[in-house]
Amino acid sequence: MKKPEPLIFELSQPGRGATAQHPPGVTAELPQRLRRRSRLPLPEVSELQAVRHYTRLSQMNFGIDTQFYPLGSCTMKYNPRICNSLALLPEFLGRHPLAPASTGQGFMSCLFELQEMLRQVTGMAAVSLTPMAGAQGEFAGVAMIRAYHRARGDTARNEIIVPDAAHGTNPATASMCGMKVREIASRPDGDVDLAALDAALSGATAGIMLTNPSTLGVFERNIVEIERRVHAAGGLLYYDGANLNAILGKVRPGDMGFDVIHMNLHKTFSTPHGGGGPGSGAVGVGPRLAPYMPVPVVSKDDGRYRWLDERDLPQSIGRLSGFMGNSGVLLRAWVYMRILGAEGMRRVAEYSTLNANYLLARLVEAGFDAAYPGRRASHEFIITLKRQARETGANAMDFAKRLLDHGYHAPTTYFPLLVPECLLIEPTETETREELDGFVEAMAAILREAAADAATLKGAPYTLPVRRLDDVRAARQLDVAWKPAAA
Amino acid sequence: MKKPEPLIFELSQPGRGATAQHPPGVTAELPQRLRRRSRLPLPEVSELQAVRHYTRLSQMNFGIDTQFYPLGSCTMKYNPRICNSLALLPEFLGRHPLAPASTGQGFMSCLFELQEMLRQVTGMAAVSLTPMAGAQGEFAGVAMIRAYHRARGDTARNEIIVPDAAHGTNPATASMCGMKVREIASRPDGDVDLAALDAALSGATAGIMLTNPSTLGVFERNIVEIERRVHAAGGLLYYDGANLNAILGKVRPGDMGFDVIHMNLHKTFSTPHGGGGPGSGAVGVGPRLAPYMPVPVVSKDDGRYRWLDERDLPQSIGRLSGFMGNSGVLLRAWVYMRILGAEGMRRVAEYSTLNANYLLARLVEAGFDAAYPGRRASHEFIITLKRQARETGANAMDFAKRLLDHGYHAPTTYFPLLVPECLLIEPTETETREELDGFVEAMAAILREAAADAATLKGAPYTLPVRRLDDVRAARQLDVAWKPAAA
Amino acid sequence: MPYIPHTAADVRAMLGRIGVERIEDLFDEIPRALRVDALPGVPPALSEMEVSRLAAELAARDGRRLNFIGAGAYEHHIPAPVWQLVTRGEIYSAYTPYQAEASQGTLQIMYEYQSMIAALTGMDVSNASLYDGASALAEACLMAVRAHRRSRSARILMPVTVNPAWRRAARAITEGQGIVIDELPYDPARGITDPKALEGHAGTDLTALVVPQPNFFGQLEDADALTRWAHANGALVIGAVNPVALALIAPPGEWGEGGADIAVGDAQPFGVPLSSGGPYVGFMASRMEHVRQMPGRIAGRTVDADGRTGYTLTLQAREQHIRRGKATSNICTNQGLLMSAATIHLALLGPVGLERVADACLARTAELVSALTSIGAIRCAFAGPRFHEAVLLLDRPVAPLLEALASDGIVGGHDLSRDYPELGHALLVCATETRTAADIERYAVSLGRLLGRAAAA
Amino acid sequence: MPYIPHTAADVRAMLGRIGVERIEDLFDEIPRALRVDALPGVPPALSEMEVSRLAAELAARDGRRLNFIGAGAYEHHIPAPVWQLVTRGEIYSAYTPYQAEASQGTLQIMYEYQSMIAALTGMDVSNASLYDGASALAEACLMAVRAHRRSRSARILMPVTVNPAWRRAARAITEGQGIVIDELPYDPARGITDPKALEGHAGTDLTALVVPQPNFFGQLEDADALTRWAHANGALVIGAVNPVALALIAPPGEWGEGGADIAVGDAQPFGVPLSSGGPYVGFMASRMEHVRQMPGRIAGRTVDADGRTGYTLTLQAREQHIRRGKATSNICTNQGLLMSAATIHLALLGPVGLERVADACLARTAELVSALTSIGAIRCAFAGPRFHEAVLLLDRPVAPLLEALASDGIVGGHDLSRDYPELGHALLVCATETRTAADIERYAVSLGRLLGRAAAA
Ligand SMILES: Cc1ncc(COP(=O)(O)O)c(C=O)c1O
Ligand SMILES: Cc1ncc(COP(=O)(O)O)c(C=O)c1O
Repeated sequence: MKKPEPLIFELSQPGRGATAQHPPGVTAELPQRLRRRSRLPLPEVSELQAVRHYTRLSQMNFGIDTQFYPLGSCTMKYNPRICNSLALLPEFLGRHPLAPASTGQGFMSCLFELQEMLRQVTGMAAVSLTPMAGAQGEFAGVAMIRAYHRARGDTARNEIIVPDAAHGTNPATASMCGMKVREIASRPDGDVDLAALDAALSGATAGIMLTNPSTLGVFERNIVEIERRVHAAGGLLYYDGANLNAILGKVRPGDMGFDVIHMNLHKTFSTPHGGGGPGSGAVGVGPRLAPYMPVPVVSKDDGRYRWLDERDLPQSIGRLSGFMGNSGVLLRAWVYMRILGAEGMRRVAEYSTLNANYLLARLVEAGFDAAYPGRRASHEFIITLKRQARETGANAMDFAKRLLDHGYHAPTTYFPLLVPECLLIEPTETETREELDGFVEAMAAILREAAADAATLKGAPYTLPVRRLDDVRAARQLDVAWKPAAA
Repeated sequence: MKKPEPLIFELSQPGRGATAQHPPGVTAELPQRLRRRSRLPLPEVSELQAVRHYTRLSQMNFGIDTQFYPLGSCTMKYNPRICNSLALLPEFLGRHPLAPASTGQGFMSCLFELQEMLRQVTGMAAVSLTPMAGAQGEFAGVAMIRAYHRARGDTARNEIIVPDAAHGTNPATASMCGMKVREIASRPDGDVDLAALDAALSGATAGIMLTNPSTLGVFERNIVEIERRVHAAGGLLYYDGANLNAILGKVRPGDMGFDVIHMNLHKTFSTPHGGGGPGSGAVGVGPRLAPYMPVPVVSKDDGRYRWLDERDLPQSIGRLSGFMGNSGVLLRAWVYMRILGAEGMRRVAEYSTLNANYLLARLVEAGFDAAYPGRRASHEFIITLKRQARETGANAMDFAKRLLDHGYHAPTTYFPLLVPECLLIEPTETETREELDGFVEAMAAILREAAADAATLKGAPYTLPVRRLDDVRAARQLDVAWKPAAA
Repeated sequence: MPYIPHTAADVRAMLGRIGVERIEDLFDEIPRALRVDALPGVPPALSEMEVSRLAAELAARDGRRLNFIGAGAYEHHIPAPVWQLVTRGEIYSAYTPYQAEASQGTLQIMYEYQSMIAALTGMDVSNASLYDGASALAEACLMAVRAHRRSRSARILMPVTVNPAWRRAARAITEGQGIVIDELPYDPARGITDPKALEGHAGTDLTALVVPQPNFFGQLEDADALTRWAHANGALVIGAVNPVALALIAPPGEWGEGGADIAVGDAQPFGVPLSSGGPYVGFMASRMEHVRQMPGRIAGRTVDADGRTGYTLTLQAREQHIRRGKATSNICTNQGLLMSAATIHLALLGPVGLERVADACLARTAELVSALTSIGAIRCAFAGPRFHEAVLLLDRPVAPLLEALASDGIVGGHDLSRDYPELGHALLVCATETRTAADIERYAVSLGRLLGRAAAA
Repeated sequence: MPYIPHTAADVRAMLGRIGVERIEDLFDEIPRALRVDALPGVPPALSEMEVSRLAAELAARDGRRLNFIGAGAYEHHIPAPVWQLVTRGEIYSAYTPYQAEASQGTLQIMYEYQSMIAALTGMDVSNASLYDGASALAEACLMAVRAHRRSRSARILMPVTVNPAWRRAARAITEGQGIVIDELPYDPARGITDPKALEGHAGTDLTALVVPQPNFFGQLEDADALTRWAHANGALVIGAVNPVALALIAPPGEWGEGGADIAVGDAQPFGVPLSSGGPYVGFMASRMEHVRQMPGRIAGRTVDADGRTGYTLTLQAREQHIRRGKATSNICTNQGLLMSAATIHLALLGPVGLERVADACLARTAELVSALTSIGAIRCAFAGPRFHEAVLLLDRPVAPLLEALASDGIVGGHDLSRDYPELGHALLVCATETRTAADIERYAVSLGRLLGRAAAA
């Protein structure tokens, strides 16, 4: 009986407004030729209308704060509320990024400490916090690799090797840096195929991008060998550390021989995802790449903090943002890491791994197929519904949509691309055993439903604000902005 | 398919905890004989569990921020979010109420200004902000009336006259002050029956408690005459100003001759209701009662603010709280009033009255019966479903419950007690015409449903987290606290 | 028009539907002579931006200081989720849950809160809040008079060690009903209620004895002995307790043989900031036999038409909106938002967290007392166990010292000279888990300097 | 264990189910030699209370000052509802809306945001955010190269009046793809791009011309003329705009004859606090014909299985998770939370509110310029209309003055000496609607004192 929530534009009436938000009126002079000619078709609504509208919209979302959200590769763990409170302290919020460094020593000390902590947990030589998300961290990393080879006159190296399991940002980043992408296959056990690697390595190899544990949810057991071969071939090693949850305090990319790593602070270090960001893709580098780090970087001299820029790091790949990156995200990560401390970080690895292996074991007991049986799960793991899809017609998408009706967010579907009908499941360390058990029960119920009544399953979801959406129509009859009715 | 939300105790596991909230451990000495012997059966949950639980619970509520909430006599208008932000400024929040007044001049200046503004809008001689809700304001008012008569040696005056339409707190307050309650009838047109008043007035009359506009939603047209008669009989007049929405800047209780008034800042002045408080029941007094005001009261001498207490006001009825009342609510009211300004306050009266009269007119057009036809609505009005109940069997409760399914909070039901099957409807000034129209449509739809299918109506609601609740069982099989299972 | 959504077209259409010309016509039942058309004393409107700036400047003028006062309001760490959750619109902007089906969130929180208060106090039932600790004590006195079936005297014994503001409020609120409050002196050595003071009352018609725990001086009373005496003398026992302390010390439900009859206090230490004095949240719990005499809202668990568990307001026949002049109290709006904050706070602390807080309060106060008394010229007024407050005796008037400390960024304690002149220059100080060793040191150094003495290392 | 809910019993049961003895066993695929068992350089854990105190102290050390810098980040009043809404868990803790049915809130907000950005810029379509203005400009350059069907040069003309940090970022981000950025000088009298500077480029193969509006100096460029020139010479036009200004000045969609082709900027002025530099929110809008070359997420309106309106991510074939190495960009996580804040901010301001803000920016900056130039020894660098920034020329180095002003509680502007040495001692100052007449006076007095002159009344 409740009506769907209209667009804010549909709530608008000419002459209405949240007028408490209007500054006192002044008339300003501006030549007519420079003035806007068209009406500004923004909505005219009261403050209550806006508050009610966006409150209602928010209630249509699943979030970590309301549901178990085992979206693989996304690390939907609890985002401590204190991180938000402290990042929003008025002094941090009110500070202009270009105000003199003398007015930001407190803020910069947090960032410096964060750089140091990230250095420790990755085992790298130096850290730059400036990239604004994982993909930009990747960009910085590949750009540094490119700059390194160029600085050595090694200009023929224009290929980046990427395993087929890699996240889409890896090849996209390589292209963005003007590199050619060479994809190599994974073996059936999930590790990189060393023969394929050898075949790909050449004098054109600029580097390899690896995720370890990979997005197949397994730890690359040949990592030492891979490192040896790539370095021997003159390439560098890039570590996609979007997610360090499985290795924090257990094993360090620097110790594995990687030359550069990016870290998604919005995953491992629990800043919120905000429905699509903001993130932070801080990069750590080994000694080879340190001169090329993106600026700015915080330094501490004689107890004073200051920003290093292109003048301090003349070989830097440059700056990637208008200021110094997503400071507010960095502050949240700093708070999180200070509360966890060294021991807390190790526990992240331990309990996220425990939860993943437990959930995998229980799902297998419940009749699901592990994509990599016999392997340990890292912080995540894959089940494949290939058999179920064949037997019942219900595919991974149907399972995912039906889970929503059970009050669980779906795992990542159809990624990595090489595993058919896959669900990539990442429970994270902040979920209770009871919650995991509830998820297993729901999956088991859906499995039964698939066998008994696949049609119902294919119609899911039923209890959300909308039923299954027509994506094809969305792309074909493109409607991406509301337009005022031609009056 | 979604499970009901368990109790927080049911999410508990021994040994679990939101340990980031634990202060560093210390061992403190305390004699064994003083120690607690029983376990402390508080829930042991993780921080995520608590956040998720209370976020989910919140989603089970209707609030102004999500629904039209025309609960008569409750003034569910938009609670500006800025009031919350500013009342929560860290300096206001962190200040101990007993810290020297020199450290609270900013805070006290807000309160002083609030006192002054309330004095202006009520037309009273002085204001005390200390009562913590409407009922405590009433208490203060009746206690002052009592103190006044006593101070004059007029000790026989121990009766308070209360119209039958009065809010329950009025007679309850009179009793609490040791007064006898004399109820007088309202006339069919909603005004006080002057003959009944005369019959009630005597040498025992301490005073009368009036709400004007009354909770019948009409303005008492004989107010001047009532004032004359009560004062002539030696009684004082108490104005229940729980809601000033209909008169703000239009007519002032002081000008009507009232001796004392309480105001619910959590209604007229838009501080939130919080699911049942906090409120503030500031009192305004005429010159007769000024010496008896409850303490503390803010005063300003030579530009410095200080608290007046019993030493400054030796005839005060005393203090009603541990400190100075609900300061945070007072700050919110101050913010609201400063944003409204004098003109904004008048508009509150105008538009709340406009909305009420419009909604009344439209509901009458839609086939509903006004309880007081021919009268103007004030900020609220009553419709009676007596006819519908007789004809269809669906009563006011059924209409109320069915409205919930339409996404509207129900009006106040079965109050005032003298109007059968009544709905007391208060739309407030912050609702749009479209919202009112939507409500009328829903009411009309329910009316049709009542005629066609009263049984469905009586089963409502259907779309809320629970169906209609068994209140009788709740009272008979009293279960008001979770108890740990005997282990 | 701030917060008013009406366009000119709306107004025209609406007036037309009502059948009047101007909004002013809607006020035509108000006698013309009474109508005003301006509010000259009210300042003109400000935008949100302007009032924000103004408020921020006023707040900044007050500044922030290191706080060492308790005296009824306590600074504790409040977990960040608490206020981020209670200010969610669905909690913040809901009314009292009159429509239970549309208020299950609030109602379930009330039920959980009641359960937690019952657990803490060791009592059977709790209501869903009263205004604050002081008014809760007053309501407890009135409730005791209603609940005590045999006592006719309406006489309450009230130790002077009860918070003076609470005593004043109890007097002001109960006076109209003819309740007599007799005050009991304290043992000057231990700062707790002198059992000898009770002797004179033995055998008289007593309605109730109030037992503060810890008392206003921070000292721990012999609650067992007091409860035994009261019960032996036919009086009910009202515990007035600090709820944090109950994590460590025996709760009212464990006092004497059968426990106290009513327990009240202020749940402000659970998630409610000092906030310049309020809103706080009074709590009240009692034995089941007295539940029908209890004031305030109570949520109960029941089932819906489909047999599902749900929550609703219950025992409403006690309340003013049903029973009117015969209600247990006039209370209507209470402290819902703070009740929710307290519930979430307790859920986050859990038994272990709350015990740790209580332990830290005890330990920090001991450190504070030792740091300040080691300055010299300051001594502790009372011997015996205490919780998180202590009375210190100084060699000179306290008020000017407190002003000087305030200029130094320290709120040094509460001056007792008005309420307890017999103590001389007495200062009530407090330290909770929020005060660090460095804070205490800073206070000691500052005070030492003001007293012209160096604090001992 | 902070944020980890496992009890000892849980761990035992879970390990049993997995079939291992200890948690450590789960890491047995990691080569032993690589494993570490401590993180010695990471400080020990703090409680929430401790870290809160620490952060508050660090923040207090930085303090608050009256701000007169813009230079790419602008202080505006943010309506209180904005952050109270976006920090609601359902928005704050949601991921990118991959499961559309469980993310209708985020998706509808994205659609509304896109609609608002399209409305403001006068363009057909907007994406749902890029990282910030600087990186959005870089993405626009890359997009122009993809979108321009005839140009082979990958050559972008970039006025020096574009924010220097944005120019640097554009260079760093586009370099790998062999894009050539040619800088265009400005007219020293008016501080805008000199049409003469374009002459030399006429007839060459150009991909795009960037038009900043207002430019980094706050001056308003002749966007119409520049657009006409570019289109006449076969180049696309990328508008790099301040979105607040678009309430008053002609948006990119109205420039020249057909309007610009791509518009980018930073939506930080909409509901996003200065926050020491980020997170902000880059926006990008374009003509419909280029939509398939656009980077970033786009939400589209569609219907569900029952024909109800709903929203979903669309045109995903442009994106890295589908197209991988051939995607329009590598961007994945963007600035969702800030996008939501901007949407709510704009809904609250509406067209009238935003115009008022823009008017106030214009007026306040004029007042600021007049107050500061009346000190003497300070003059305005450029003539002609400007928005909310202005370049002032001083008689001595700017940096030490800014330090001195900071000690006086004033953040006085941005020193241009590094990026525009040719201007001498140049200072970029800004005033938005948040600066009052009193603020401006305070700045003028303070600066006058530092310069050894009295400010004119
Ligand atoms: C493995 C992996 N790499 C890279 C990324 C890209 O990170 P971002 O979304 O922050 O750009 C992600 C996350 O989306 C990821 O899971
Ligand atoms: C007319 C009237 N009087 C008195 C009150 C009592 O106010 P409070 O609930 O703040 O005690 C109310 C509200 O509940 C009311 O509507």
